[in-house]
Amino acid sequence: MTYLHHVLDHLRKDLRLEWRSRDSINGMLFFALLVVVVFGLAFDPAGYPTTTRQISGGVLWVALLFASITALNLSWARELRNQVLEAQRMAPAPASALFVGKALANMLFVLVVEAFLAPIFIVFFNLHVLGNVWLLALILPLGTWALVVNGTFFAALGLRARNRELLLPLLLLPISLPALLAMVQATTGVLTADLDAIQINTWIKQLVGYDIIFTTICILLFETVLNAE
Amino acid sequence: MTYLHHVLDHLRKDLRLEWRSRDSINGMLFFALLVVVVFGLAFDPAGYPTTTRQISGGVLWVALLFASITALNLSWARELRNQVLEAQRMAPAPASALFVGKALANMLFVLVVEAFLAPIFIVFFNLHVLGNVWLLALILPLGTWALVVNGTFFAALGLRARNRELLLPLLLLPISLPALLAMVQATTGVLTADLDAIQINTWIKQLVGYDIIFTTICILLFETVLNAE
Amino acid sequence: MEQRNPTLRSVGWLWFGIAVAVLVVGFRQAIFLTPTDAAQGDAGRIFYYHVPTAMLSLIFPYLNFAASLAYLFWRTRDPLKALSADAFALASAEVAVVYASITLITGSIWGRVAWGIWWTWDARLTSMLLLWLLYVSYLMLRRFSATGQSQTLAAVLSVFAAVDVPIVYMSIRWWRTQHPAPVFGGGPNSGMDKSMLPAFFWNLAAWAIWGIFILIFRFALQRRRQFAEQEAALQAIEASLEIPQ
Amino acid sequence: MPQEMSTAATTRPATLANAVQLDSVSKIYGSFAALRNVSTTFSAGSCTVILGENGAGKSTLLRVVAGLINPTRGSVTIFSESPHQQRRRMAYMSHSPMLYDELTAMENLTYFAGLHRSGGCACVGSPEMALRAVGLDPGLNRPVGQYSQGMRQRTSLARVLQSDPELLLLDEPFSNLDAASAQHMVELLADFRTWPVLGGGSRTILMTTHQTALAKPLADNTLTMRNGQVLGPEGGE
Amino acid sequence: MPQEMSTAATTRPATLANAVQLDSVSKIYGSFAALRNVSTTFSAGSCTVILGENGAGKSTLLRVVAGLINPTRGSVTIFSESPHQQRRRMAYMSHSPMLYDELTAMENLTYFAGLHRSGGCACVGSPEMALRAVGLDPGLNRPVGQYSQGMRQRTSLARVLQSDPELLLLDEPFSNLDAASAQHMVELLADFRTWPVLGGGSRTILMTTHQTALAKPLADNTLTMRNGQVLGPEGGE
Ligand code: HEM
Ligand SMILES: Nc1ncnc2c1ncn2[C@@H]1O[C@H](COP(=O)(O)OP(=O)(O)OP(=O)(O)O)[C@@H](O)[C@H]1O
Ligand SMILES: Nc1ncnc2c1ncn2[C@@H]1O[C@H](COP(=O)(O)OP(=O)(O)OP(=O)(O)O)[C@@H](O)[C@H]1O
Ligand SMILES: [Mg+2]
Ligand SMILES: [Mg+2]
Repeated sequence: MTYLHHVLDHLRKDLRLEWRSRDSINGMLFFALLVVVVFGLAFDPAGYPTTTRQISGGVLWVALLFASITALNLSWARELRNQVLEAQRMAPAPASALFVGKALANMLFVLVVEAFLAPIFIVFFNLHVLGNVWLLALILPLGTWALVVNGTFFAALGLRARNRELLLPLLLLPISLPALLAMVQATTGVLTADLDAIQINTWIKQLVGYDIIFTTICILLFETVLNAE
Repeated sequence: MTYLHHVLDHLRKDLRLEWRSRDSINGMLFFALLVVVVFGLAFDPAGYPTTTRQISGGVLWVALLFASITALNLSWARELRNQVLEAQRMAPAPASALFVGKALANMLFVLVVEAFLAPIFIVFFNLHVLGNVWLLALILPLGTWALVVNGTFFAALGLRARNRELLLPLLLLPISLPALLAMVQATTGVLTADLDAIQINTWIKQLVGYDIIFTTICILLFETVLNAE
Repeated sequence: MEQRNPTLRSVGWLWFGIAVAVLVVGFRQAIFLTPTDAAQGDAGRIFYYHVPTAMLSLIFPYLNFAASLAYLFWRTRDPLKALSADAFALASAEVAVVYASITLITGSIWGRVAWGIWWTWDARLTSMLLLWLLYVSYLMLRRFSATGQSQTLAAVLSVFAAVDVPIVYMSIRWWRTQHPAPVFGGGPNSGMDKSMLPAFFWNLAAWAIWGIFILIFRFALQRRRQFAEQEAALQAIEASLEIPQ
Repeated sequence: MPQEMSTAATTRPATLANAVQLDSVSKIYGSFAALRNVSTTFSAGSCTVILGENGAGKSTLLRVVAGLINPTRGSVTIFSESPHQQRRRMAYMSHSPMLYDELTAMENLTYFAGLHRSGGCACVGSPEMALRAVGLDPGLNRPVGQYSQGMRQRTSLARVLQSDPELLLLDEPFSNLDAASAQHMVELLADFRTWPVLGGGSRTILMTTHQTALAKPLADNTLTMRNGQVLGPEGGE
Repeated sequence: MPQEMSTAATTRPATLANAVQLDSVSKIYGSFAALRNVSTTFSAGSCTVILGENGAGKSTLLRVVAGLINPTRGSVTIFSESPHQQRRRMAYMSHSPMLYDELTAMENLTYFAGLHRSGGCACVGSPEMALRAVGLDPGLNRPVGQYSQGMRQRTSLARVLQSDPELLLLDEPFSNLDAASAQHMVELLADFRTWPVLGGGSRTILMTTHQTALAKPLADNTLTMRNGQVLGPEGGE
């Protein structure tokens, strides 16, 4: 129970910090939008509707991935600013509560961005979803959590490195590639209706497994990372 | 002449700083590679060779764009570290020399990355260039300069903003969209041989025009940006 | 220090000599003694380099994983042991990257000959590439982080990487694959021709011996670096202790 | 928490227990020894001021005691346990404020108080009281980022005081403060030492500073460091 | 550049020319006035120490003089021209070192010397001499990032001295320095004032500090600021 209280404390603090500035969310949103536009320009969606449907799952996730990478870095940079992180390390509260709180906060931010982005994306790429739309409501959060939980962890891991901004993608991308693969395949499967229910199911199950495994590892190892001098 | 000396001084300093750590180049290289792999996984190039050829111009430029954004930010972050920037502002040397020196250094870094990336890209996307390959040797540097000159400028513009890392893409992407469009179209045109020589020519001319115009504007306005409190 | 020890040094040289000798024998077997493959011609001989390095490059990551776990375990309990575990982790990661690179390069050369393309996003190939990427990012982390913290962080990353590798295998099992099916323990048609066996095993042994050699060599080098650092610090401490207070 | 003047060093009953004990502690950065074989103890209830030139290792010593960095060799015990286990009883204030710029002083303090709670409610410290004690208005509705440096330093002090620490570590608390603010802070610290401890212990203070004159009235002992070693009058023994 | 002791304030012939002139200068951040209608002059050849509590506007004043920030209202003239045009003749040292951590002291200084040249060759300052003057070894082959704080501060001083400025602006040059290093820096500055100027002018120093005692022997005038206004004995008139 105390643990839960701590998590909520951290979560509330992060939400409040974000609310005061709204930098991360606005930035992510605009960035994701720009990526979508760049892809729109680069690929000419109107010309080839089938091609578009094939690639749009990939585009969506790539846009979200890059948008969230910057925001994830920011979320820890805040802790670094006045060396607040040292205060966190000195506090008797469990370190992993800090991690869980921040991951939840980041999850919320990215979900908000997705909620805005999805309709724009559909309009821009002129998409008609051929498969079962409701599956997307399952795939999106699962995929987002996979990105966010690892991203939060690796942003913390690279916190005291020389070039933080550069390091996060270098660590996060290789680790998340299997999850990315599953998300893209599942999303594209739903969009094009190319995959049957069983195949999509398999991808979703993998995503769930990935989420569970990595959340556990992150929580277990976070204290070590935080206290590595 | 003195101006040229100043530019060379700045260029030499930036190259030396990079040489001491080699962080930017290594990071960019690995990052660009990762982006290519992410796209490879997301779009499955082997399955659809024609689609691949259509999108690979876009993918190449988007990968370079993302890779260079981080490196561009880093290149100014160095000046910010011990408030060296204030020393630069106090120096009697012309401010635009600093800009030109840094843009040239960044150009070199991105070109090195391109030289490594191009063969890898061709292998991974299994590309057969259908058009005139040598045109690429013209398009790549022109496009790179368009990215780098604006990127260096806008990284300087966002230097004292609260969330530097987030700001640069937000400023750079909209401004570079026309150049990006030209690069992507010209590159895709060469790869697919869909465009005839005259069309490609037009795109290249546009790129040259864009480069000249924006280089001029950047040089003229840089001092203002540097001294904007 | 182990490297200063003359017997160990001569054992090292001996091992090196054996590695070179076996590599030469393997080369002779593979290139001159084995009959040319009917289907693939001389290009098929890449097999003797591709498959052994591929098999070995799947082993080194686990050495790295084990060493990293040992590091995390000993980190606070016995810092000296932890340091040697860390040196071993670094060495095995580097060897893993080298072997994975060889696999990727030989594989794509073979692919160019056999399939006409350098690369395809097939399950085997992709998973190998991911393995390579994971350990390159491990080395990158070690480069980027400041001294003192890199070991712990790298060990943590290694745990993630080791967990990721099986997931990669799982997640892309469903992709259609262009890469040949496993030779050993596959279907009824698996297994290789008798004439190929000696060359294959000579090369497998050669690459294993060679891999262990560079692993230990790299380990010793890293240990020596660690000792030098410690010694410098110790000397600094001792020198200052001699100053009368 | 009245702010009476009690600047003069109050002579306290010498408690035998050691608050902090360092056993041949060394800290090595790369090949540079920031701390060299430091063995010293600080007895509970004392106030020790650590002096020394730049780079002598004062901050490093404090951070080792705080458990923020692990010594390369040697051991540190706080109240006979590892620093990690005694976090609840100590507080550390460095020269940077360790506060969120976007939150107000009250929000900051409430948040940090929450980190110290062990049950359901955050009742360990009381942010308002701590803020009043340092002479700030708890109702002030401005984010800390807009405070002046002196106000920020005071808020930071309130942050460490509210957790009611038995061992207080201060790293150059007076640097960048003007004379009046610094004097005020000295008085506050003297006052803090007189606060009763719940379990019946006493308050220990360990601080570094370059402004010897300011710290003198507070100090029971002073300690001089040079080149990572403790010279000078040994403290607390 | 001999390092003789010349700490005592050398009484110089009062040159009539004003090195710096501020005319009802105000600087407003958002709705906060950091400088309020400051009018003052600093005569050439004088050494002025600016005192004042935290947030009084000392640094802001210095940065306005340096031309790093433009005043919201009022005008600043340096040697009868705008600060921007007189960059060649002045140098500014803030509390952060303004050096590249990755380069050695010599590389840093050579680079900055290059920024000051007007012809083909970088012959304005001479980095070696400046480094020797501040008591550092020009051959030292370590990046500045690995220097101790005192060494970094000295390198920073060498950076400003090598450009041979007539107007030297120092923002808290002694903060974070131990007593010996600070004393050394005071001597250097006193020495600097005696260097001859090429064109036949004199050296003007403007500095802020909290350590009054240290700066006293140097100062011809002191100036106190409060709330963005100049109180105290007006300097230079
Ligand atoms: C870049 C391309 C390639 C990569 C990354 C790659 C990777 C691998 C890997 C990881 C193994 C597994 C070793 C084991 O399971 O113990 C393997 C085995 C093998 N590869 Fe490749 N390979 C590539 C291209 C090729 C090509 C083009 C061929 C032939 C047409 C080929 C033929 C084989 C064979 C026959 C085996 C042994 C099968 C087994 O025992 O599992 N590979 N390769
Ligand atoms: N993270 C680090 N990496 C390398 N060296 C370090 C690190 N932290 C401190 N040092 C070195 O250790 C020495 C002691 O540093 P410390 O900060 O403890 O000095 P200090 O006594 O607090 O000095 P000051 O009065 O300037 O604050 C310095 O020489 C410093 O360069
Ligand atoms: N960029 C800025 N934005 C908003 N307010 C600022 C800014 N820079 C300074 N101020 C405010 O202007 C006032 C004067 O600041 P200044 O740095 O000049 O003080 P100071 O006298 O140098 O104090 P200290 O002794 O602490 O260095 C302070 O209240 C500060 O908060
Ligand atoms: Mg210190
Ligand atoms: Mg100031």
